[in-house]
Amino acid sequence: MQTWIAKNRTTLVIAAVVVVAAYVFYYAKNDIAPSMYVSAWGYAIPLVLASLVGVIGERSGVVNIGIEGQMLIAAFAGFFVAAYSGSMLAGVLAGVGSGLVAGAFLAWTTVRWRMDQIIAGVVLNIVATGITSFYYTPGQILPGVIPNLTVPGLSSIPLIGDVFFTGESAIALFAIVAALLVHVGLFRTRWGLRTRAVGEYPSAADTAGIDVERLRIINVTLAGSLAGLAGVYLSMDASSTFERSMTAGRGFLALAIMIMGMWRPLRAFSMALFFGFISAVASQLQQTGGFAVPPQLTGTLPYVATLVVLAVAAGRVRAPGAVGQPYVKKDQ
Amino acid sequence: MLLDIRGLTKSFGSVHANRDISLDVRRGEIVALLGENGAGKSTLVNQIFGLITPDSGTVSIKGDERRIKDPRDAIARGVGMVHQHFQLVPVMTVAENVMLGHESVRGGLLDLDSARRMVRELSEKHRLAVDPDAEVEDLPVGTQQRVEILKALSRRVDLLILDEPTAVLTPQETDELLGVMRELANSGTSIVFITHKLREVLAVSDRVYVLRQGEVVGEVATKDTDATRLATMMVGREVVLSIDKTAATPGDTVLEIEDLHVSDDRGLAAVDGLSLTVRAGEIVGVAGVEGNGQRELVEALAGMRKVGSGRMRLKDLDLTTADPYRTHHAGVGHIPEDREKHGIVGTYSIADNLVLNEFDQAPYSKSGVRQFDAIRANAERLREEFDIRSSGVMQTAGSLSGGNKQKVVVAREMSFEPTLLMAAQPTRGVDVGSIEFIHRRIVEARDAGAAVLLVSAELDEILSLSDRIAVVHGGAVVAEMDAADADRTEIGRLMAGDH
Amino acid sequence: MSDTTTTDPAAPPTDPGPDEPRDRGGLLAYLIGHQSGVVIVVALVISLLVGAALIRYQGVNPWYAYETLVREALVTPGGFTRTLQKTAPLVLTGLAVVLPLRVGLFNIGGQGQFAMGAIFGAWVAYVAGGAGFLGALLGMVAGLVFGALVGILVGVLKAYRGVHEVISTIMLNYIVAGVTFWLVVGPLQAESSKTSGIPKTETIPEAAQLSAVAGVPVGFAVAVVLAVACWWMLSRTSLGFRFNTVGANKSAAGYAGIPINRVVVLSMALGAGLAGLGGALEAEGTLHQFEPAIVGTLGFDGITIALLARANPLATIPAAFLVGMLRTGAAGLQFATQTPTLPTGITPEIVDLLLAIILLMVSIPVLGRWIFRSRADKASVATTSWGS
Amino acid sequence: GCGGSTGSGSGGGTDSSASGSADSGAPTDDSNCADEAVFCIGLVTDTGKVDDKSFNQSAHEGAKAAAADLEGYYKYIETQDAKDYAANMQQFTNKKYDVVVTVGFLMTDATVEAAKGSPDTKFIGVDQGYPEGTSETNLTGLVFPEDQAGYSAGYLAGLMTKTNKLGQVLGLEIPPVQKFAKGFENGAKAANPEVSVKTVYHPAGDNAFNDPVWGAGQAKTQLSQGADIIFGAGGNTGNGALQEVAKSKGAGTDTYCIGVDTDQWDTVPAAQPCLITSATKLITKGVTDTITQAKDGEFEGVQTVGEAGLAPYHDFDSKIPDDVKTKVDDVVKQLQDGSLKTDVTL
Ligand SMILES: Nc1ncnc2c1ncn2[C@@H]1O[C@H](COP(=O)(O)OP(=O)(O)OP(=O)(O)O)[C@@H](O)[C@H]1O
Ligand SMILES: Nc1ncnc2c1ncn2[C@@H]1O[C@H](COP(=O)(O)OP(=O)(O)OP(=O)(O)O)[C@@H](O)[C@H]1O
Ligand SMILES: [Mg+2]
Ligand SMILES: [Mg+2]
Repeated sequence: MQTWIAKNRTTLVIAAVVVVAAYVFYYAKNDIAPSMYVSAWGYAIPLVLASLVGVIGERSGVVNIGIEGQMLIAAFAGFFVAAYSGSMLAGVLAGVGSGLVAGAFLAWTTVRWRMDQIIAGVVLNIVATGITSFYYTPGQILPGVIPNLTVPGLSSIPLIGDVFFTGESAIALFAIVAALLVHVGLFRTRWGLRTRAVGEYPSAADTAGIDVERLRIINVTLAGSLAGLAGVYLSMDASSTFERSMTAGRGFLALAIMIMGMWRPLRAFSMALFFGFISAVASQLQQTGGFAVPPQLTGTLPYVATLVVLAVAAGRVRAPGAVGQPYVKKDQ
Repeated sequence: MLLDIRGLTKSFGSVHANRDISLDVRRGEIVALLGENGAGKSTLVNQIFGLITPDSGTVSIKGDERRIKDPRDAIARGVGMVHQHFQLVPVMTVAENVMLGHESVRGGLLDLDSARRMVRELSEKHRLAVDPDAEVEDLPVGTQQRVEILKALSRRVDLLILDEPTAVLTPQETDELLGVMRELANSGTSIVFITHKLREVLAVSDRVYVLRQGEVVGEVATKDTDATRLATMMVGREVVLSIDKTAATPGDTVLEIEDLHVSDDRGLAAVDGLSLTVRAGEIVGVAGVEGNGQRELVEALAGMRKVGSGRMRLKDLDLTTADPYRTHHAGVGHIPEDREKHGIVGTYSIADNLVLNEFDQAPYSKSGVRQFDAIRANAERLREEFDIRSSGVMQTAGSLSGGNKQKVVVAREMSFEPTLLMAAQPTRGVDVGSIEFIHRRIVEARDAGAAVLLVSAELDEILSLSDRIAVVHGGAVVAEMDAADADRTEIGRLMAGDH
Repeated sequence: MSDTTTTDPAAPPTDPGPDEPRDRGGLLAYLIGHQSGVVIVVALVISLLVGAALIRYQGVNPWYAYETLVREALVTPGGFTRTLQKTAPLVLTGLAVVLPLRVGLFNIGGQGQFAMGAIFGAWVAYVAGGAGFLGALLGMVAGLVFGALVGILVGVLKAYRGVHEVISTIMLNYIVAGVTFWLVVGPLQAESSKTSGIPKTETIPEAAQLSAVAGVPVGFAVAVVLAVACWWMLSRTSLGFRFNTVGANKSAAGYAGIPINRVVVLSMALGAGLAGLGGALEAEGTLHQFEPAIVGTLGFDGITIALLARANPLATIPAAFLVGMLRTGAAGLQFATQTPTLPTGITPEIVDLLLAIILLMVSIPVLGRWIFRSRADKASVATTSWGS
Repeated sequence: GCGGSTGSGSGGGTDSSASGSADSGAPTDDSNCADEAVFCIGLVTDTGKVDDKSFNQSAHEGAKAAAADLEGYYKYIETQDAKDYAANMQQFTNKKYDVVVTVGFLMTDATVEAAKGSPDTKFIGVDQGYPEGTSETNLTGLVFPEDQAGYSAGYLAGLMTKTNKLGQVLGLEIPPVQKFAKGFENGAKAANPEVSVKTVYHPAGDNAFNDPVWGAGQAKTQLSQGADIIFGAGGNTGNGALQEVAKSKGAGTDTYCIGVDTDQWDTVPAAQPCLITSATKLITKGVTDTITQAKDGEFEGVQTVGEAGLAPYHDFDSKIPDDVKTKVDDVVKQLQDGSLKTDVTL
């Protein structure tokens, strides 16, 4: 425990400062602060889910630049299946399932066929755009809404309770759980140890009796279901519509957040929140009169902030060792 | 009979890596595999471990003849293996590496405590000290090799395969390892041991199989043979094991290092107040346990690493701030320690690799345009002169065997007649035939007037090649002596920090 | 990235490698020797067949659809010129991906770099428009420079701050979109649009507009020349050797005295500069002004083109031509296939679908393996150094 | 080998050279558009689609309706790339179409050019205001007083709000959107000086009109900051805002939303729980009317001013107090007869 604290001192100090600042702002500016936090979390939800997809993939050694496409396909499938079947549940399942299929596509092409991972991701994105815009049909509506839940106990924590646990959609709550689970899974379980080994140094895993390709395929495929859920969130929860290209680059942002989060689920979670908060600030600046910067420029704030943070912090960031490379066994 | 191999055959495309190999290993026996680079040793043992599937033939372990599907299968049958290249996850701790693949789990979570305990017990039992919580990438190579061995021993092993485990070890570490091997054998474990060092074969093995071009060309009991006979069997001709060289006639000082300080990748002091001079026409051997600043010293000299403080001068040129480009063009030839990483570009042809640091100079480039005829002519000449075995100069360098890759590097670095030649581990993992050749070229370079700085973890190499020896410990020179006065055990003592 | 010299005609003649077939003669051996070309042809055929099935499913005769597509793009009066006009920026955004890819960088910032070049190219060409062709030239230079500035920022962040280029280029796409939009409704907005508020710059004077000479747009000629120049640079010059070496083995490049950081910055600057030049040419050659819509998806298409071309600069020309042709013909296809039974016609999105299938087929290694059994390349076409 | 053959699909093909429309009724193809008796209408979208639930769709429906009314033939092209406007219009002029509708102010210049080049075809530019001195007689720009529609909607919102806080979630900051937005703000303040209006434009260029998730997020924020009526104006981005309000707790009782362009009661059914009205410009009607004019003879002038106003209240008819309705009706009338100005300047 003590060594853990010593190791993570900077992180802990920053985290403490941020939390204190958040509470101060919350109590000092109670008319807008809560809404900005809610807004930040709103931005962050799909990014959290999608960045987990990136984390799992890259920790296993597979770059997933196709998250955008996976989300788009899932948003499409979820929305239209729900609309046509009249069942929200069917929609969610279809969305998650199609994310899974898209994940399996990426897994199979890159791991089994050793297609270049970036190319496979780009192909996935183009295919997703092509299919979803070609087969888009207007005029459908969802048969219901994703249920909102309030978590007893947790919801009464000041600030945190309001933002994360009060009347939150089930998917948002799941995103929190997923981040925690993936974190614990990666760093505390057998699956995680093996996954990290496979992503860092696959031949070491292979010689230790681990089936590298199988684990990679499973991970990338299952991660696809999280991308699917992110897509479902976009078309069935955050908005109630599917539109062409509605993912609007969030899959790519998620990759940036994954890197800012140093390939760690909980840090990615905080970085998504950070990004969401800057976006909320940018919108708020537009609405708070008397601020002279044009909206086109304030709109770039989150991206500029991301670049600045990376430029300052990136030196220490290191990607998993084998990411991007297919694992080729000795006699192939 | 613990291991029984019958008629094992494996080819890669047109290369017959193993041809109809039959051999056996008894319980508690240490069997050495000898052979030149590319003779098929690794291929053979990789088939025992399930990493490579044989084309035909059988491998039976304890009488079980079923095909070994994968390493998992091999492990289950009691095979453990230490691979030629480390198979450790650098960013994980020793305990995590050791438990990988057979993790103990409690309540769904990894039980790291029991893994730590296991590492401690094993390392006590075999007297291989390691800290279970250290991250592997922070460990010196010798210790990493210990982790590899612990990893293999952490499972039930009846047959232990060691593929060139001593290539990166110091003499002391090697002796420790040989001791462990003997103990294991005495307690009933069978061992297959691959090495290029005949001394080790003679010291520890019971029997020797010699491979040449994929075939078993001989099998002898160790007690019935000696180094010369083994070498002859391996290469198929007589090999000169000692180096034939005249006394040095040192000239002017070429390289002068004064109070040099250089940090390693983690920012810790690696070279710490080192001073050394090398004169034209002499070979100065730097002896030392790996990890005592040799790598950083060479990289600093080559301009690949920032110097903290101190002075390095090549004749009139200040090397402290020079980059690799200026260093090279000032006449420094550099045979790098890690040839795959620094020495060659695997996807390039041999020809391109032979001009890797001269590509923008005449005659290989005119006004920025590359001159392929000149590049090719140069390659043809060097291929001939350095006996680089390949199908042609346009073959990709990555497809060459280790020894031939090294010859490409050596050829390149010697072809421009350097004033200073730095050779870092120039014969690591290279077979005796090629070692002989490379050593001869280094001596020739010296005789042509080059100053040679030889860095090697191979004490025998240092002793036989150097004219002067500098022993380093803790990043500084702790003793300097004439090679003629050098004493093996004395140097070993100094290397270990006893001074 | 793996070196692509196997398909690079610039490499000196190769000795038969150990893997090359000696046991089969004639046509098959020839085909194996040129397998990347064959794979691409087969990939195209398969893709078109899949596309045909989709079109058929919509109730349209695929043969008629393809014929229309090609007729509209190549035969219809002015069609060929328009196809070339569309090809020109695509070649350049393709090169913008290819050059950094050779160094191991994945430039997905073509959108932003193109927009940056387009707006400043349009503006300079307008200001200097009185000078006629010289003004047009200045506009091109401005496009090149401002595109390159974006690239330099990416390169410097990568080389000296370790910021991954994929991330920085994505961020810069957004930032440039914001900045150019602000410029075009603010400081650089055309006077005449100030009242209507239309976001566009002043129209470039006629003398400084680029037109087509004998049906060949000036922009296309420039793009082809630059593609050849890039190919020559990469395969024949010391600079190209530096690029390729950094891409193939960074450590060895450092050892060989190649200034890696400078090569990284330079490759990004050149690539982004070419995208910027593409933007300027587009502004001067087609719209004669900057509008935000000028970018379209040209930057992202560049990725497709670079991948189709397997990072070979020369091959960006046919790849871009293919994309340009499909995009040119798409409107005519929709127009020609609208009937009372299919009121939407074949929507232009069919092109994206076709391109996706083509890219998939071209880059799937199994296809090569299937055609040539075990003889196919093991490595995939062009790989990037994501992790480093 | 590769199985299958390209030509295997038989029939079902669209044969462009099939015989023309000889008999009575609407023509079935466009091979005879040059014929006096055959009336052909073409439409070119800006880079949107005809199902965009916004102006492209409205114009498309107007043209379709005109074709049905006038027994004409109708086709459209969805532009993919802003550089194709001219070429796409040419598809129609080559076939001697009688009327070509171009949609969106981005096509302004291209439409004038095309009109110059094809004097025999009549052009209708939706949302296009031409520069002074444009004199082509085969051309009219159909413009709408968006500020008036926005003003009326704002006026209604100003009267209806209980929190005195209104929100607007908007697409890109371009003239038609700005006119709606500023009109809305002025109208709201005119009705209720206490009111404050939060305004947010989508910042990014590419997908500013197609980011429903962003729109929904902004609406959520504004709701939580106390706004109780939200005006969503910006294609799918604005629609996202409407849908978010529709999902909020007090939708239809405490919180309301107002749509834009068309009566979004029909185009965005998901917004019905909160949609009290939409600030509309009657593009569909305008397009149908101008096409009819074109068939009958001459356009009114280089610019045609279409109608803008409020959509019906639908289910909220009974929930809106009568005095509010009366006041809003008055304002609409005064705006129409010119006695009330919106004071919107860009
Ligand atoms: N994966 C492979 N693909 C193609 N050829 C291979 C492969 N692995 C080994 N070979 C070839 O098989 C032969 C035997 O190689 P092997 O690795 O067994 O040699 P070795 O005896 O272990 O050599 P060294 O002493 O250098 O370790 C060599 O000629 C090599 O080129
Ligand atoms: N894909 C491959 N194609 C052809 N030859 C290969 C391939 N992979 C490995 N080899 C050859 O197999 C042999 C053994 O490979 P290995 O990785 O064990 O290297 P090595 O030669 O033993 O290296 P070192 O000299 O460092 O010990 C080498 O000769 C190498 O050239
Ligand atoms: Mg070996
Ligand atoms: Mg070896």
